Amino acid sequence: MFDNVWLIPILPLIGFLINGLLGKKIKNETVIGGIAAGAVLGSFVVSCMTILKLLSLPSTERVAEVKIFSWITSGTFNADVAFLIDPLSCIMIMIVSGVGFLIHLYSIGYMHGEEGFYRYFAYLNLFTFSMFLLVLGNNLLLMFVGWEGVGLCSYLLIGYYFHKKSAGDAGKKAFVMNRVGDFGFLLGLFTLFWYMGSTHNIWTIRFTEMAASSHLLPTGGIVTVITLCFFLGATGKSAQIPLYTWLPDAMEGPTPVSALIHAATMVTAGVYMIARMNYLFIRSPETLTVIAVIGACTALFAATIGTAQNDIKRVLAYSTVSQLGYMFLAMGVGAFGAGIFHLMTHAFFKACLFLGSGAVIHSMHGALHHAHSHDDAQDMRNMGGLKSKMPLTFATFLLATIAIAGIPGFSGFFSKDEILWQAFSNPHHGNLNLLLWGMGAVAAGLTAFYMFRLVFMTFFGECRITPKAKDHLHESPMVIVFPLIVLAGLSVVGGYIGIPKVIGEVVGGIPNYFEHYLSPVFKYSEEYMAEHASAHAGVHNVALEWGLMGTSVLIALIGITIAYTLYVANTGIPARFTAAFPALHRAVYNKWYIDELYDFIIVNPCKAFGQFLWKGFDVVIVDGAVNGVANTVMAFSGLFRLMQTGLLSNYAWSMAFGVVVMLSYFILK
Amino acid sequence: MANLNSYLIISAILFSIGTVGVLTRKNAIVIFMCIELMLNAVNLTFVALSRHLGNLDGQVFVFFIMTVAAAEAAVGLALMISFYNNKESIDVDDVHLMKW
Amino acid sequence: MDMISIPAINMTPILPEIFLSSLAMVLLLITVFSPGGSKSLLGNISFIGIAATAVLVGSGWGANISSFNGSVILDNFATFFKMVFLLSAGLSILISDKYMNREGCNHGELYPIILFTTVGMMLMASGTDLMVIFLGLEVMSVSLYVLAGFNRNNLKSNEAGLKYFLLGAFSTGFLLYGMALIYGATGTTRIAKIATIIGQMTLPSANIMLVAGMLLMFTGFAFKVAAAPFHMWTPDVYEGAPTPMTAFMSTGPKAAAFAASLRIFLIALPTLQAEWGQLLWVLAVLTMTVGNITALRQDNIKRMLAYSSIAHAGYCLVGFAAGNGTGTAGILFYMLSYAFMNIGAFAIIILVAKKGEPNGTVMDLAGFGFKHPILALAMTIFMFSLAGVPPTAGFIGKFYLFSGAIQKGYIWLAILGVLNSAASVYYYLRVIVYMYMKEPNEEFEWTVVTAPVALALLIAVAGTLIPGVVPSLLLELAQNAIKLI
Amino acid sequence: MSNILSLTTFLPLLGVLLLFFIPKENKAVLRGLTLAVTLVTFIVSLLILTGFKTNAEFQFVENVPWIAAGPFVMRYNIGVDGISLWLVILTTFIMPISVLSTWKAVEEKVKEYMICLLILETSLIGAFISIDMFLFYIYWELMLIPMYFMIGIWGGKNRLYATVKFFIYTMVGSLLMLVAFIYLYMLGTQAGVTDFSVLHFYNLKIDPAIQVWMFLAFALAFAIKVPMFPLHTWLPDAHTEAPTAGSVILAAIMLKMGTYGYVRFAMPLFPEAAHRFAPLLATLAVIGIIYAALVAMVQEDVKKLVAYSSVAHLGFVMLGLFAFNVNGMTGSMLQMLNHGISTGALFLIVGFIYERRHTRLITDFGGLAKQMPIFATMFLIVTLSSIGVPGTNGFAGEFLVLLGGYESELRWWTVVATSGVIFAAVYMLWMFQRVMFGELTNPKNQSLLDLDAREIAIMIPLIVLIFVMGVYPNPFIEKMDPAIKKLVAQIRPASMDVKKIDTTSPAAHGAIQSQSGLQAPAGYQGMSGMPGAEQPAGHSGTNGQMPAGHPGMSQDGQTSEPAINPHESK
Repeated sequence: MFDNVWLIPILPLIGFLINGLLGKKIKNETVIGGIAAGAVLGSFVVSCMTILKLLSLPSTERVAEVKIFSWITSGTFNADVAFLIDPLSCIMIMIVSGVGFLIHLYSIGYMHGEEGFYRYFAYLNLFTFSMFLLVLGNNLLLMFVGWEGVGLCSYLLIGYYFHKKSAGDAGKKAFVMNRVGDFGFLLGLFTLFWYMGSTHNIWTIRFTEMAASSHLLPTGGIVTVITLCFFLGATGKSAQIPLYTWLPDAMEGPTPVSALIHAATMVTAGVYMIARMNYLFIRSPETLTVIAVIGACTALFAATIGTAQNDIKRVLAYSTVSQLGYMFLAMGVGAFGAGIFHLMTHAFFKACLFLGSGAVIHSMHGALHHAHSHDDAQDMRNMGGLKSKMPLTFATFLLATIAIAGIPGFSGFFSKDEILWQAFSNPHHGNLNLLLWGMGAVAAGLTAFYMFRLVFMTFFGECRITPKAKDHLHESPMVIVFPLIVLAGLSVVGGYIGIPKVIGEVVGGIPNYFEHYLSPVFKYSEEYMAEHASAHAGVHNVALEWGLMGTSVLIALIGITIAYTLYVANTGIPARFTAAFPALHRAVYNKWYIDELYDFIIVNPCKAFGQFLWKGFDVVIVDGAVNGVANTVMAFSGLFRLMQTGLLSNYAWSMAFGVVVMLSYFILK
Repeated sequence: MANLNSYLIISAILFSIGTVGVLTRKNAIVIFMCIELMLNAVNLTFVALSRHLGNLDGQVFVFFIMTVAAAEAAVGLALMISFYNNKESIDVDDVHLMKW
Repeated sequence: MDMISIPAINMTPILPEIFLSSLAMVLLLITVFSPGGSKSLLGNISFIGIAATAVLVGSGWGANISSFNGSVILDNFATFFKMVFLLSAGLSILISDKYMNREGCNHGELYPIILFTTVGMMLMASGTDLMVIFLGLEVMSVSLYVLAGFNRNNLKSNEAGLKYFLLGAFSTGFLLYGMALIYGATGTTRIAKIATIIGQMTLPSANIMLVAGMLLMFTGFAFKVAAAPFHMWTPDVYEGAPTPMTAFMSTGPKAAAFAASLRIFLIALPTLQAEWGQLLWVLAVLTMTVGNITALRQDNIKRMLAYSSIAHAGYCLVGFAAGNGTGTAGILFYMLSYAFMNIGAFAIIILVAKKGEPNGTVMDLAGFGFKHPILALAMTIFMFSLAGVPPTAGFIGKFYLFSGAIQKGYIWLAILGVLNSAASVYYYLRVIVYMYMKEPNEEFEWTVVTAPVALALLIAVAGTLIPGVVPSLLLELAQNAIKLI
Repeated sequence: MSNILSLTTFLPLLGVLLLFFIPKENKAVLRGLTLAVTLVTFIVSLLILTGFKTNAEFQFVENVPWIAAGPFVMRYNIGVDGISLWLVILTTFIMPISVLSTWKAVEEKVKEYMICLLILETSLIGAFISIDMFLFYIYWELMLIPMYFMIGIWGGKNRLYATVKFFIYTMVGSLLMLVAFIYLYMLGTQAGVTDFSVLHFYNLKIDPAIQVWMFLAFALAFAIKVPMFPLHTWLPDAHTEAPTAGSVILAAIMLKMGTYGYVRFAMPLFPEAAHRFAPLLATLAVIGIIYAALVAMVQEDVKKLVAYSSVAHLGFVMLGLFAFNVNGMTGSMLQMLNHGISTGALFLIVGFIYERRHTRLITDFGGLAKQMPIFATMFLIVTLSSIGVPGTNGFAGEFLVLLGGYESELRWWTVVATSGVIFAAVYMLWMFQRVMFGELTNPKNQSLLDLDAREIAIMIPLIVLIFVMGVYPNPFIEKMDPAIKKLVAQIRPASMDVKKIDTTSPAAHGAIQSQSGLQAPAGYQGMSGMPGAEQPAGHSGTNGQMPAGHPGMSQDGQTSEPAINPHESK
């Protein structure tokens, strides 16, 4: 049925191998880029075929597994390299291959002339491969392979400009923080495996088997432990509090990388993982609460930081963190479908935004380079007025911005609104719901504010670089612009496959296709919820839903208005505001000093402790004990030597002494 | 006849005197004489025991001891002489070239 | 009046002794009558004589003949030890010539005296009467005094001879007194009879005369094997004596003392094993520890080997303390292997040393490893064997010694033994460190390896390595030898 | 081909004989010959692999008399089973690489060096294939000698201290083990054991109280070799000072000797004691993982860092072993191979830059990636493998270890150990970053040459294996699986249910015990009163329900972990 699904991951792997091993010899950028992009395009085609095939099946039969080979078999444990085809994985491979292809294409233009061009594309293909493994893997371990693999590629690509120390640092930070998450992932895996095995004799890590036996799991208790562990994994990968700090730093990588890895695909892996194991998470109200709260906090917190950043990519990075917070909020309130929906729309508009910013940076960089200026090409304070210079970029960027801001009619609106409504109305968190909704709504307002601040600072007003450089600003080539257009288009229309029920009813009974499509995946959760429905009661009030929708749109509009006021109409205010509240601004600008805090409470103590263990414990105590024994023996050696006086009478005394002691012991005994 | 124990005690005392002499005296020849004293104490023991036990083994032993002592004396004195040739002393405290 | 009838005496058991003594006397006569003659010739003759004796002794394997009214015996135990003595003497003779020539004291008397020493040792091994053992001991000792002081123009040699003589005679006093007391307690000097009589005692360990006799007699042997605290003479005498004689002294006489004491303790005094086992336990630990620990800080290589020799006596005492088949067979095997490896090591020292500085230090060996790779390899093998690292004879020997103790239940003794062994590794390795891992201080003089020395080294290496890899034959022989007593 | 094992073992020794006849000036021939000999040995060893039948038995067994004297019978008894098979192959595989690795670095005393290498190979292979315990011990000690020389003669500045420390450290442990060996044999003879073959002793029912002491003696010796915290301090010194090949062999093979010793001897011989000390050893293993990682993090010398990383890796191996289940053991065995390959490769990498720059200080480097791209790629791959990134070999082993540990009673230990994966990433990547990334500031580094053909040729096989074992570890697991299952069954002691404890043998022990001071209470009951003793009662009864290979670990009442053990309340 899905026999050729193995092509999806294998094509990028082949691309990786060709470019990685021979890229240096090929040299021709078109060939290298063509191989890489072609491989992903191939995957995209196969993905399309796969999803079409899947859709042709009745919705109850939309699950298939394709085993490639048996990977690790030991004792009770078995993990195959096998792929799981179901609606969820299909939507993910569509996103990964589709957006991935566009970004590959874009990269050909963006990375033109870079040293290590082949290396870049090799890594990018490797990333795509890993991402496919992650989403297609039919068991936790294979998912973990992809999970680690994307982390690795992220590390490599962040550190692409390895001669910059900050790039190396950022890569390492990303990897290590991801590892902290992996620690949780592994523990979750172990606990689940051990628990199911030892209590029910079901030794499995296969998703389908786990789902089928999920009814054996209790509510709360061990499941809370398992899910919290997995959630720790998700926070690492998806940059949630407390492990979010690596993502803004990850902007050291080339911009298309940020678009692909740190916006559209990899960082959403955590969301995917939770959705994949929704039947677990739904069984632990505690974990859901934790996820929802952390998601909401992240959404709000990152948004605040986003308002004060001047680096265009950093704004987008914090925006990503914030949006991921939304997705987790969705997961936390049990709105798995909505979360995945937002994941998809976010992939469209955030990829578009990143690529757009990349086009801007690319252009700025070229211009500044020509003008021999050392100004920062990514600093928005150097930009301004670019809309005339780069009209296509501006147009696409604006569309995507509107989408993210949640203006009705654009994709972001549908997905975000669905989440906010679920946050308010879900049956899981009781009184907390209002707070969750409130945080989400405020974050939405902040999002609208900082995104439009970005647009205004970049594209409106006067250009702030030297006139000489200004002349060199120009629109990007087609290979760059084309992906922007496609993504912008998707940002606009992508939301219509998942129109919320209330709206759908109004405009003529359009169902929420997306939710329908995904519902087999969340079957077990729904069954669980149905069983426990009496215990929880959600809110179902159409009028209220409309009201809340209106409120959030209003908040977004307010945000836009403020941004317009501050950065277009009355540009003096921000400076005055900063002057009025210097401490606040400094705190926000410096990201609330979270990095410093981590350094202070974790990194430095670890290093100091390591130093102590080495210089103090290893050398002084352990080796000291060893050498101490040796030295003591040696000291005795010196002592014994001195007893050997060379004087005959002493020797005779020694003998006599020996005789006397012997005799007296044995005779007096 | 004095009983066996008297002989044994006498010889033990002689042996001890010899031992103490070895331990305290510094002149090599005197030390050697003290050793001879010890050997003679042994001889006395043997003879007394032989007499007491009524067999001759002990007395035969004494002959051997005396013979051996003579041989030892010959070699020992030769060694002392050759030491004296080099060091012009037979004080054992001067025998300290090798130590530690 | 009865005629004194001379009983029929079977001379077979002492035939080798008679042969060697005769040879020694002939050699003495040769030296007397041809004072300027080649001393190497004497050496060669005595080596051949020793080889011939070895054949003679070896042909007696398996026999069990008691003679001289039970005073001497020819059994496998005696034969095994005699082979050890002959080996020790033979190897020492092989390495003597070069040394003595260099030091200018190649007097012809050397070889006969070595042969006499050997005769003494052989008597000790085959004697079954305290008297014979005493005589053998004295023949050996008196000859050794001479050998220790043989380089009579050298003050150190003088000192060594004098010290050894005075202390040796002193210890003889104790030995004899012990024998006298045992005689008093049992009324006989025949070992077998002593055993019978003690066997009839109700509580031999309460017999003060017997116990004191045993202790005093043991003192005498402990002195010869250099067991602490009767070991103090060893380093000084070994250092001062001519190196080949040190090699000889550290192997043959030590083995002889073990032979005699094993026979006495195992045959005559098995009923007192609780007592002497305890005693030997303590002495073994003391001896190993003192020997090894003191050796750690010795730079003088001869002195270092002297302390090492004390330690090795300690290892053997471990087997002795166990007193069982495994342990005692271990002693036999060990004494044989020790003869090979220790004389081999001394042979190298002789080759390395320069005239007038016969007491090389470990530092003198710096860079030796790559100047004379074959000699250094030999030395390495000896050192590893002394340290008890497989696959060498030294390891197998220690294995059996400690096994004996473990079999007996003396676990702690074995543990202390192996810990000592581990400590000893340091100073043996130090030699290797200097040979291979330090740059030479000065250029070496070319060391001429004479044929006899080469032969000695060859035998020593073979004797160290082969029993290390295939020890079966020798172990079986040792087992057989110990079976009879 | 019945004596193919002997052939593999002694081929290198044959090479030594050949080397003797080659003049020492002829360095190229010396090197070439050694390489040829090691390669031939490798090829011959592959015949073992191909001829190996996947079952739990020893194969290619050769058993001929060797020593028989007194109470002892030693036989030349060798064979491979699933446990030793891969270690033998690993040894023969690493050796040609080691020879190549110091092709240029060792310019002096080449002949002696090559002789050392070959003797080392013989002793390593010999130790892995010995069934006779005495034979094992001989090889075990023998291998110290060439390594001692390799460090001492061709090592770095502080080599004398390092090599003597290495030798004596190891010696102390192994001599104590020797005492236990002998004692064990004595016990065996009383139970009718006729020779030193370890197989006889597996069936011996030894009084647990005596087991404790013997286990400790064995464990100490092997722990020093592994090395486990806190007996690890010889390792950084030895590694740092050793020449590249020495480090490679030391890390790749010799350390495995310690863990192999646990698998082959310490654990199956003394199962009760092994179980009793599992918490202690697991604690040390876990401390080792974290401790070594923290210490590695602050190292200034690349080689020392790698050495400490070894300690951490072997901590995982030990943890897996003491999980006492198939997953943990399989993981440990895999991890042994993985560590051999990755850490071996890391030492090679360090060797490459040391040969070029004659320094190993991290601060002397930086930005090498620009100058040496091939090197950078390989270094990266090896680093990732050492971290245990999935897809590389390091992952499967580490994962199974942790999984096994988690299934066993060592759950909390495993949780802590799992955090080791974070630290591994920290110190390895930080090192990698400081060496390879950043600006190429140091002028001395600006003229560095990338790897040459020889160096690439050394690395390629390792890198291929890194991926092969990472992507498809099953063939490796399959071969060892039956042996591991059997082992797990063996280690699952009879005392798991208390009544089966053999009470007949203590009577036979009496003779030995009475004087040894190890007065053992008769039977097993004495154990339960001791601190830390397991509660055997908890094990009985439910074992039957467990699937094969899971010796009822999780059945034990986990008093210390209320949160995570829901079935406890049943």
